[in-house]
Amino acid sequence: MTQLFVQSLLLGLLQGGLYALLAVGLSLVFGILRVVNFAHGEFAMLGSFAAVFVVDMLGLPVWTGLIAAAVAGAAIAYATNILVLRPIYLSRMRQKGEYTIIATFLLSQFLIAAATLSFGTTYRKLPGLWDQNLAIFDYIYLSGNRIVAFVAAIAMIALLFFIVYRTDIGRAWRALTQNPLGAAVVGIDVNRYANLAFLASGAFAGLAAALLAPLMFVFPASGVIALVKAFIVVIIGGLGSIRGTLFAGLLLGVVEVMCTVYIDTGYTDAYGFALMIAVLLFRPQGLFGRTGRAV
Amino acid sequence: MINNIGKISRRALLASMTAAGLLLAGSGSAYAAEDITLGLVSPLSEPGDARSGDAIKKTADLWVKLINGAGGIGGRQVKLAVFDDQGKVEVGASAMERAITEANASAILGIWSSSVALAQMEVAKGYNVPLMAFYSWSDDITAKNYPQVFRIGPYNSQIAAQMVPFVKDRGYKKVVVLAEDTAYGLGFAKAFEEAVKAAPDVTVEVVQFQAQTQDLTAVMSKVAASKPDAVIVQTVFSATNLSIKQGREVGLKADIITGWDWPLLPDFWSTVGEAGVGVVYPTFSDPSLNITATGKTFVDAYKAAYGHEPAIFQYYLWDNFNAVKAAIEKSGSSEPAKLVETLPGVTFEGTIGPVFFRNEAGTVNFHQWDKFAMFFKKLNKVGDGEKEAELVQVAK
Amino acid sequence: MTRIVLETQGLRKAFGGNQVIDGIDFRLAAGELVAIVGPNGAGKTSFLNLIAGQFRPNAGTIQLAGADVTQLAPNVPARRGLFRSFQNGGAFGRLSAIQNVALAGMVRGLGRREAESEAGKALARVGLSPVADWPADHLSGGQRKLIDFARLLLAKPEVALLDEPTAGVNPAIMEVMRAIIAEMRDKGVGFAVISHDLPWVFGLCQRVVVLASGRVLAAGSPDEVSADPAVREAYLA
Amino acid sequence: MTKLTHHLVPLLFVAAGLGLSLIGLRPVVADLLILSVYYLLLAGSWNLLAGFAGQYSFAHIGLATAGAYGTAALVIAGGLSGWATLVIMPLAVALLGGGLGLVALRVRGVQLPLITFAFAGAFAVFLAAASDITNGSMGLQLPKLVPGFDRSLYLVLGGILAGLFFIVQNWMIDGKLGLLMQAIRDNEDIAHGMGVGIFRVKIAAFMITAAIAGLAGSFYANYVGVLAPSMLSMGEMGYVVAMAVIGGLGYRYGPLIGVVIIRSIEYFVRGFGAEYTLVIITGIALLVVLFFREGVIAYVSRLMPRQTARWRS
Repeated sequence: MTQLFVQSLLLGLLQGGLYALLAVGLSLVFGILRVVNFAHGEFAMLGSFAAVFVVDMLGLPVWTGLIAAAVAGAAIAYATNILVLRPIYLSRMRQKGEYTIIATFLLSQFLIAAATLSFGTTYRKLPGLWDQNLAIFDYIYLSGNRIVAFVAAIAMIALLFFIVYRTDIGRAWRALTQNPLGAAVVGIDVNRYANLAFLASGAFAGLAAALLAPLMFVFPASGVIALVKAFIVVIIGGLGSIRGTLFAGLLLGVVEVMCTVYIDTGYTDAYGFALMIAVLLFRPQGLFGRTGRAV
Repeated sequence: MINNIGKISRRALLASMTAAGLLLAGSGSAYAAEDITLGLVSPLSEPGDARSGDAIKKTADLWVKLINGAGGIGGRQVKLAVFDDQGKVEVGASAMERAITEANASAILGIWSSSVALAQMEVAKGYNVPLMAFYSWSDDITAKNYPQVFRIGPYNSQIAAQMVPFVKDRGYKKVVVLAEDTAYGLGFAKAFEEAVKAAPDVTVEVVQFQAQTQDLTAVMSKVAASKPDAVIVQTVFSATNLSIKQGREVGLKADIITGWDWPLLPDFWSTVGEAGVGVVYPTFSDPSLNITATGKTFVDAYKAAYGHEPAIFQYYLWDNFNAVKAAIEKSGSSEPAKLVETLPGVTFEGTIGPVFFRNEAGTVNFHQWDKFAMFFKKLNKVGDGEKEAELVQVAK
Repeated sequence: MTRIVLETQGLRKAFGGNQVIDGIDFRLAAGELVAIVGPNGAGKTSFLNLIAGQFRPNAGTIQLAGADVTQLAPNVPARRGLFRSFQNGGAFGRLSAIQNVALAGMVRGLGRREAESEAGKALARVGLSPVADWPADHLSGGQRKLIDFARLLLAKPEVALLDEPTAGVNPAIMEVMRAIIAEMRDKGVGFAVISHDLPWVFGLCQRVVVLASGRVLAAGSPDEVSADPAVREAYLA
Repeated sequence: MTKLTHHLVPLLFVAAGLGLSLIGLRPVVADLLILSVYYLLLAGSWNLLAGFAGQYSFAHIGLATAGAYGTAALVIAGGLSGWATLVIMPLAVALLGGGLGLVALRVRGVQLPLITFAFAGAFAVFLAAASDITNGSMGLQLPKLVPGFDRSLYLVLGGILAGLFFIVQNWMIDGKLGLLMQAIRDNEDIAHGMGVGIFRVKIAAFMITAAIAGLAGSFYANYVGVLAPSMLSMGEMGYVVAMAVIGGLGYRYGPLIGVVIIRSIEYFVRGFGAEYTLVIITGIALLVVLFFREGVIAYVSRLMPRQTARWRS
């Protein structure tokens, strides 16, 4: 049975890498704007549809699909920020945080309904870069696409780390995350960096969805699943912490697979929720979140 | 807001009065030429199985077109009142009631999911209107012996019983039933566990999973690790494809016996690819089936209208419609109560043979047509369709 | 010696490594008004927050009307006779002025009807009757500060902590405030008032406490404190 | 609006229920109105919780679903009459809501929507997967209060429940609790500092609104007679949120306006198919959120400026 254990652990880690990629954008945006974006999953869903369009309909190579997904995700995220969120967080209303949740929640419902209307409910499939099942030493079984997706996810998160810790954009982001008022005082243009954060957030979500597509399917309601996973990850990891997001993504992947295999196969999604509730009750700021009030 | 409430009720009042007026006018003026209305309550949108709903609607539209083209039933034109049940039990029940009370449907057809059908049966009973099932497999649908409920199509315990000899003949000792957590998945799993008691040397394990899942790798890893001889997959198309693809991905070596005609859907090969080779699927359809003249008319018209062949469940649906037609012709009335009385005794030429209902009260074979054969077919290479698939066993 | 209504001993509070309040001993007698002054960042507001229970002290004790209220949630000292106003006014934006004021009576145990009728009188006293039904969001900054004073009338506290009551208000309103403070002091309410408006607050108080870097830099009568070179240095620095 | 009008509204609903039951509506219209009562109870109580107490919980539909399944359990396994469940379930769900309130006290701001979202999600998975208990998507059938398809009693009951809701709402908003809740909504710290017992107020708000949600769920179960996990979905929660927001969050009659608007739209566009209905409703809700941020009521009342203050709470 060690084979099953090792296999599950590995599957969980690989899956977790993608969860982390789905979630980093959400975490980034929250850190900078204190906005919990319920439409994040739809950035991913529309990104994967863009990939299907480019690869399936236009017949371009698979890697262009990844780019298309990232671009589409980024564009939609940008539009969401400008059209839906900015009017709210620039307004003088109370409980902006809660209100942006309602706005993005309704936006998400709208995008799902609109996508269902325009694309139909058909499940679509995207070819992967490495469409092959591997049997490593006849012990570990994996698809090549899963490895590609994981490697790409880790590379993208590494890139984000580089941006956050080594570039001016990243320094501004960090300043905004730690002290929004102070950052504004020293002349950091919140709008500009919020836009950049949304662009990055959408691009990561779209890319993650396009990497997941060869393993799963593309369909209008797929964003809901992506959103739920991303939420669980950012809450466990701590809203606004990229390091925490990576760790929590891997943790969620492993917990889901392990509990599914060793406890009950019928409750896969419930394990993530249970983990999230436990973390929120015992450490409301998340495993890597800073103490003190986040909002 | 007080005014608004007033408006609503006034509007409702007006609407109901107008409706009543129209009905009176309709019944008074031209009774002989009055149209026959049939209610079609099907899953036309998510979360229902909208794909199958679409196929149902196409079949129904075609039938109505052909019948009306040939002069209707007894000179009366037929029209459909279409309602969406969204795959939800409560929506299905209220849609059916609307079909009866608003559209005055003579009979209700097109139901798909067993759970919706079970809720609709109460409505059928309450209003005494025939409810025609065709591909809803729950035993309870006919086992409850409601006089208004009829089924031309298979049911779980019979399917499961026919599956057992196949499992025995293939020499499977350890079988995993992978069932989604719905009426479709768990209903079959239960029936199979029951039926397999007839073969004591076969062990069965039921592995349940969330129907809306997008990732079955963990579940399939567990299944693979228990090293079964065969996995019977009982779920709808998306999870069917996932379980095959992801099962092979995690090293599942067992034979996969998958749900009904899902492998014939156009997206099967494009989604599962190589992993689909060797999959066995049971079906009620085979080129060897003796298609009657009625059946040929249906298939030809369907191909002409939609450019592809109908699936087997659409044959049964066609027979459902013809059963209602036969009952109207026999009783000379489209009154629902009359049809309830007449339907048990109708016989007519169905698409794949003569149709008549078994009427054994107290059993599942009540208002039930059961003359179907089950074929087990194997897909031997990528792209195999119904014609290429190898027939490995027939259960009658 | 008059009754002591508020006393802190060795009060300390740090945020991270930042010692905001660094051992403050403070006493307030019934009917007394103490001005708390000091440069920005001296810890004045933090000090009030500690007394009111909004922050939990790391060390030290707080006695309110003879009972220990250290480490208690803010609603407890409030119910035991502590009133606190906020720098930006403590109005609830979507509630009307009268509701805002009535709350102060309700936490004292009045029913809503009774509290609202008392609130109406208090609003008349501060001159806000015409806007009694306006949501607080629609009021000016000065009017919102007057709401605090109307609440003060309803709350009937033992101790009132006022945080910058006069910042940005016109002289007429300042006069209303002064009158209310005088009236309440006559009834034995002890006041601790943070203000940057030194002439105004020095005109009211007997005693001044100067805070700097979380410590008491100087204390005494207005004249003594004004003459203290250490105070001059702190303000100039 | 004067207090008297507020007290007349419940009577109006009871009278409307009685009147409509005598008229004999078509089943489809009766269905529309009766289920609108279900949504009114939900959107209304959510408005009390989110709009008045500032606690944005996403578990409200979950509580209603718990009330519905609890009703089924009491009727099927406990052999109780449906009428008894209409009394028992609100109390039982109030306890559940109190538990949620305890959670709410642990977290603040945007974490509350998230954790309640997680609770509802976990409950939804349970309902579908634990099919031995809940019968999963097979649906759980229970006898209705009135056998058959006569809706007149439900119209009366619906009118009474809607009236009851407005009585409870008047009692809350015009009473002490309502003011304390709104103070917490507007500024929790200041309210706390003024002596408001945050703990008690939040728990009370959660329990009372949960009781109303439980009542809604019990009413739903007793009326529809069949329950399925699809009752608890994020789409349904979105529907309730949309009703409250469109009408005007934090306004006494906001949810009522929202329910009337959305249910009317739904009634008139239903022929287009469920996807169109959803696109239209969520689209309108989104537009309201973006352009009439405080909902239809605030927009209309702004057109009549003299009334402004009166309309608020």
